[in-house]
Amino acid sequence: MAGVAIARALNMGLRKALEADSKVIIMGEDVGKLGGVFRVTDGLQKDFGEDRVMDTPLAESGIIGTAIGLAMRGYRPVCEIQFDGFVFPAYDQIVNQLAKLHYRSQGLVKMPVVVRIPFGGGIGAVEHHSESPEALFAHVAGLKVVACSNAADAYTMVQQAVASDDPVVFFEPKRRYWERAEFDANAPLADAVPLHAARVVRPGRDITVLTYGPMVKTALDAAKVAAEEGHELEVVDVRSLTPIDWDTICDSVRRTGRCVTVHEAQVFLGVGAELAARVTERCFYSLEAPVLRVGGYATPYPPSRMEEHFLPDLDRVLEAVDRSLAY
Amino acid sequence: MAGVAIARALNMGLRKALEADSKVIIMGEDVGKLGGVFRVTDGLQKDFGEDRVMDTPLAESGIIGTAIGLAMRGYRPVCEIQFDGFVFPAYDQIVNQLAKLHYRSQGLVKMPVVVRIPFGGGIGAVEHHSESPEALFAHVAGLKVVACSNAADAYTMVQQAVASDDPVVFFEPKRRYWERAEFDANAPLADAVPLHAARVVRPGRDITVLTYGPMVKTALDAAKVAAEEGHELEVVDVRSLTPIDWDTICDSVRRTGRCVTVHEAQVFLGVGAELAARVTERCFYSLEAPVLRVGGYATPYPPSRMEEHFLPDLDRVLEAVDRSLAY
Amino acid sequence: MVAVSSMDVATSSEFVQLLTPEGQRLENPEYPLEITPEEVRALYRDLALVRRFDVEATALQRQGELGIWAQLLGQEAAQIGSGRALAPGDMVFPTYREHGVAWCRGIPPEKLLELFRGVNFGGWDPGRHNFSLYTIVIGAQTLHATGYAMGMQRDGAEDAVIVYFGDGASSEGDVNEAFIFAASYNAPVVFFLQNNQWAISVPEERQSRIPLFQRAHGFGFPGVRVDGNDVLACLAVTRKALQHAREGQGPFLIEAFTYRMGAHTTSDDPTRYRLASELETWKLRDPIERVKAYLSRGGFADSSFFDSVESEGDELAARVRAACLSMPEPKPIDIFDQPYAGGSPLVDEERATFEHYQAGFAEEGGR
Amino acid sequence: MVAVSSMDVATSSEFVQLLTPEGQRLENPEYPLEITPEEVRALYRDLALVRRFDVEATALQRQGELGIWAQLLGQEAAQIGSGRALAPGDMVFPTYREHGVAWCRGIPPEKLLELFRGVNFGGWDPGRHNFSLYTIVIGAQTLHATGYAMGMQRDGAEDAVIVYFGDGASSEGDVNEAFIFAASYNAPVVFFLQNNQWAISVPEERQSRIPLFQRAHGFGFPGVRVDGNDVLACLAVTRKALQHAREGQGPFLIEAFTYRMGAHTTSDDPTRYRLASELETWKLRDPIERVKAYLSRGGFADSSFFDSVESEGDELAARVRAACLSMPEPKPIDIFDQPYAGGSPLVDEERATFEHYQAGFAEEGGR
Ligand SMILES: Cc1ncc(C[n+]2csc(CCOP(=O)(O)OP(=O)(O)O)c2C)c(N)n1
Ligand SMILES: Cc1ncc(C[n+]2csc(CCOP(=O)(O)OP(=O)(O)O)c2C)c(N)n1
Ligand SMILES: [Mg+2]
Ligand SMILES: [Mg+2]
Repeated sequence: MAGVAIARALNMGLRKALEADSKVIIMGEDVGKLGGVFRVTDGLQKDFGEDRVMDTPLAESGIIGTAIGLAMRGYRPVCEIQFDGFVFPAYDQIVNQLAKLHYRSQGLVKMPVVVRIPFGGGIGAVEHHSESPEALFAHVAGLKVVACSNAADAYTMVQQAVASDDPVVFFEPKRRYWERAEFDANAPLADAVPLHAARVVRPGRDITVLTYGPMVKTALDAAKVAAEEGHELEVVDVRSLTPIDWDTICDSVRRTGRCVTVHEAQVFLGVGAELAARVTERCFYSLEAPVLRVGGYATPYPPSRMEEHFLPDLDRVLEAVDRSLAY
Repeated sequence: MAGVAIARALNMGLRKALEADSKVIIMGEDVGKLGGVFRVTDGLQKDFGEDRVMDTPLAESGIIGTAIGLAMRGYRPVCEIQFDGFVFPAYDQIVNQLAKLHYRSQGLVKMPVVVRIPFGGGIGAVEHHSESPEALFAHVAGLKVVACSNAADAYTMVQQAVASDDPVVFFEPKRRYWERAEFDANAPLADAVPLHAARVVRPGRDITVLTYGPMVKTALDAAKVAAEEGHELEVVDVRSLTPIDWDTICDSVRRTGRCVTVHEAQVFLGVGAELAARVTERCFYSLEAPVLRVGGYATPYPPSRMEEHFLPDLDRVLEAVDRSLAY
Repeated sequence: MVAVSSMDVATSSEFVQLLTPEGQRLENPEYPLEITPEEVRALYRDLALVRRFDVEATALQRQGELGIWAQLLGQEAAQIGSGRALAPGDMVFPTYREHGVAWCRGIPPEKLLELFRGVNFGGWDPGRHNFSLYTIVIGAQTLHATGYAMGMQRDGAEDAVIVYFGDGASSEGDVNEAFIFAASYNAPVVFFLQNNQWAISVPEERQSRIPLFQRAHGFGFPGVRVDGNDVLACLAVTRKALQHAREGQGPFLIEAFTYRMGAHTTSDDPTRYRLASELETWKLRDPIERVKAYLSRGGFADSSFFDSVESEGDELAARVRAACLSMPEPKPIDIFDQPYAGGSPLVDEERATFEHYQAGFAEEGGR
Repeated sequence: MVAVSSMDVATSSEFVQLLTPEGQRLENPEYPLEITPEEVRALYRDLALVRRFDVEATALQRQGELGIWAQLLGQEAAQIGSGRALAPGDMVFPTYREHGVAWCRGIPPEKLLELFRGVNFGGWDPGRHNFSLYTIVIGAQTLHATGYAMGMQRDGAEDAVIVYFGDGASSEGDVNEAFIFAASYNAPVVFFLQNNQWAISVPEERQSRIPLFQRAHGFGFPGVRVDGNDVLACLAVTRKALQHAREGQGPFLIEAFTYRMGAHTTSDDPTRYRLASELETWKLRDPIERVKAYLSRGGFADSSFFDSVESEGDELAARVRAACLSMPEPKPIDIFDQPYAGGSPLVDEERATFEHYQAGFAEEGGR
């Protein structure tokens, strides 16, 4: 199939999920006629009806809370949170209820709920529209947290998330929504890489770059430039933030002996902290340098005219790579 | 002054704060006549009136949201969240509003709000009453996050938090509320250790144990046992989780060459991840072993009859110490 | 002209009552109730047994067998009346205090102790009993109930949902969002507010300056106040509300006006915040006494009936106590049991480490 | 008998109107308004200028000078009417669309563009103008407003708070909690709900099945619907509500029934979800035309007045445009400006690293 944008790939994946199981329901603000502010659910209400693609009242806790009830009744809700910054009114329902119900009921109550969140900055938006809150979910036991970085993954991962009997917080790289890639939409889902596997997206021998979501492209761009300078970066798309595929990651770091993590979220207690801590623990004798972390600064996300300096870019990645190589 | 329990020391500190500034207001569920479920605000409403010690409707978002408004009007609200697990309905107001208003207003709007949260387990409580959610706040830029571990600190730190012009999430070690210590209640606040300083609570040459809140006592107990076995643990009470006093911490680790972090919260992306990542970065050439982390498992907090196995105890700390020393 | 405040209604202290505190039967044309003496005796038995159970659980807590207990004392009529109005297919979402409703759903009372003893988070299968797990985070379950009702609607089921919450809970955003979703989707859900007048130490007036049943009117569905200490009224009103929901008329709010005669939980000390005299007043409105009076006065039951219920209660208490004392302790390794349906490599790894650690520890015999 | 649903009121579509779409003046004994022609001309000027400003800002966005713009088109009367009812000491909590209210608070319109251009999060001093920063997280500001009003109450101030929010916002838990706190503490706050009938693509009916002003009744305070396209009615009703609050009677909900004539924001495409004919209907109820008609018909203003307002608008637009184009760009280092009042060593360190990095980068001239 010709190049498909990520937003469109998600749309196709959701359509497949709706077709595959009549219990799948899409719900959220403006997901119906409008098709979502990013058009990810475009056309789905028209084809599947208002009962299956449901505009909700403007209340995020209500969305997740009723999705939990629907899941208890046997449905598989896929909730859209309009922007990263607007998930917090639902945080209690996600953390205290959605994440815990399976455990609390000793496995009797399944929670096959997907919470889709477009995340990250770089689109020149006003405040609360550019946040990267993934660490605030990844720390919560009972949730699964994933981030897609390209159209092929978007298409399969969203279907895998809907098929999961566990709650999945599904981060979509907002600023890459319109980036295109080719993939085979007819490849059987069962053949796809598992949802929780990391993937080496560019092999290299000198240093491992761990990243996910919108920064995968940035890391790949950096790898190209580095290659010109003679440094081979191995870029790993972590993909799943809870659980993390340590085997793939540590295998890479043991080979390269160096590691840099990259995400948009604030470095302080970001996912990079866990990556750095555990990689160091597991690969201690292989590391030539400490794991270095690239990410947002310890301030709130700034006004958009400054965001390009807040967000890691190719140069910040390369700067960290250079520092690591200098050890 | 004779031995004072932590809960009582907090009460004394709050009383001092109420006396010192008529703009200080205490608000929360059951903080009035009842004096809070842990009696931390005992007697304060009687002495300062219902306008300054205010029982609120049962709504955490409402508590923090109105506290923000009161702060805008020049008040200094101290909000009590009854138990750790019940802070999440207020998470949006804390993360999106309280944390950001100073930055958003370029410093024009101050947010001197304290959010007091009894945290941690070990008291045989039912679910949601034993959580350690500190990492979920520490990652949020714009907040300051602290945890006290003993009565003397409780007394001064709560006053320092109230005096801070920044929002402070103040974690209190619930299961240590009744542990007593002596301190001089008349020592000038200005002479106290700064709120954001870590403190070496037991010096030792062999390994640094970084901990805070209820685990400080556990670490000290472990240090005693280790000493009998010939290992000198240096126990550092991290005290401030955002910002972290890296100087004190790294100074210790550079001396000992080894480090273990201990907290009740789940290890995965807990505060220990940040401690481990940054300590490794800053002390790379001093470390004889990777920073090892002791904490809760990657499950929701279990039913109370299992909690003693979930929570780090003396033996789990020592086991990690032994592992570290074995490198 | 514009519509103005409904303050006039606000001062009404009336409620639906079908049985006075003195045991006199009243008729209410809106809430007709035909009930046989046998059925009233059955209700009496329910009331007396759940109270006896509650007393026993409280004692077990005092003796250190439970970590905490949330007593239902005083709220038996609200729970039995509403619980007995339910059809088998109806789904219940309780708080942490609905032991009487659990009883009506056929959950063995000893199962309720497991949560409070700390061996699990709820010892029953919600699907089997159509009775969800207890929810401790105030108000959260009202949204689950609404979502579940939306699911029933999609299934074309002729069932309804009932969700319990307190006067304090009515202030939580979630409860109000539940009203909004339920009204918006016309979901078949009955909101059953037990106004026991206290949220721990905070009196009802802090939550609302008008009677709480009126909250519903602002969201566009009916709200009714019922005498929460009158089992017949609670039965009749809940039946009608469920019927309303089943018939596709959407949500309904019932405020059962009652009183928490005990402490909030066994950890609470109500003498710090309320007068003993308040309790004395409410003792005169005891939910069980009035049924006894009705049965006795009408000659529908004699002392042998009451005696037999009492001894049945004592047997129940003994059984519950025995079950509590012999309750199996969870194994430490159970910590790792089922955080995820699909498993998690990190949990597996930690489980293995834990097993290894425990084994080593057992060998060493501890330090 | 029990109180029942206030459904009867629910079907009322009446509202307070003092000026018809045709420009005819109506009297309402509950909301008397004495107003001089001069004052009406001043209101006309306000309305016309904020619309002109809004058009210019929209154009600036189209030309790439703003990242996004939230138009107020159609809501001028609701904002100017309520904004002009305020006393200097009153405090305002806006959403992101209250450009008309900002105008009434003396905030230079070009300042409003800074947020939307992305140079800061609000270019004015909330304390100086008694006008809080725009709040984008729906509903959050209603609690701030309530808390602020509680503070005024403690200060013994004779001021009040007004807080703006939308029909969509009415579904958020926070807004309902704000109602609860405000009622519970009897806080002097006016809740001003601009019901523009759409929350992006979601129609008002998804949020409530009865008119939104009735929401207040369930919380125990008055709620009134006003013609939101009638500046006089908005003025009179807001005055009365503020008076009510000032006099210690507590909160008041005003639902200004209006229509979002533009897109939700410049990023939105309303043709996807609503019919053009709806807009046509509402054009006939334009909030400015009716004032013009009233002034013209009554002989209170002639074409030279209207012309002068128009040219004043053009001047305003030119000034705003010039200000926008010459707006200083923030410096990258400003990222680190003021996350904390008391500073933070981590931020200081990162700032230093950043400066160093930038300097090195400048030297290298980038890669
Ligand atoms: C979100 C949340 N906040 C606070 C608490 C602590 N808490 C437990 S019960 C209770 C009072 C509940 O009052 P009400 O809703 O009237 O129910 P009742 O206990 O009277 O039956 C409180 C504040 C909680 N469980 N959840
Ligand atoms: C908590 C939250 N959820 C979602 C959004 C995204 N959003 C921005 S405006 C809007 C619709 C608001 O509708 P309404 O309250 O009626 O105000 P209007 O824009 O019509 O003035 C939505 C959903 C948000 N800003 N905040
Ligand atoms: Mg109560
Ligand atoms: Mg609207």
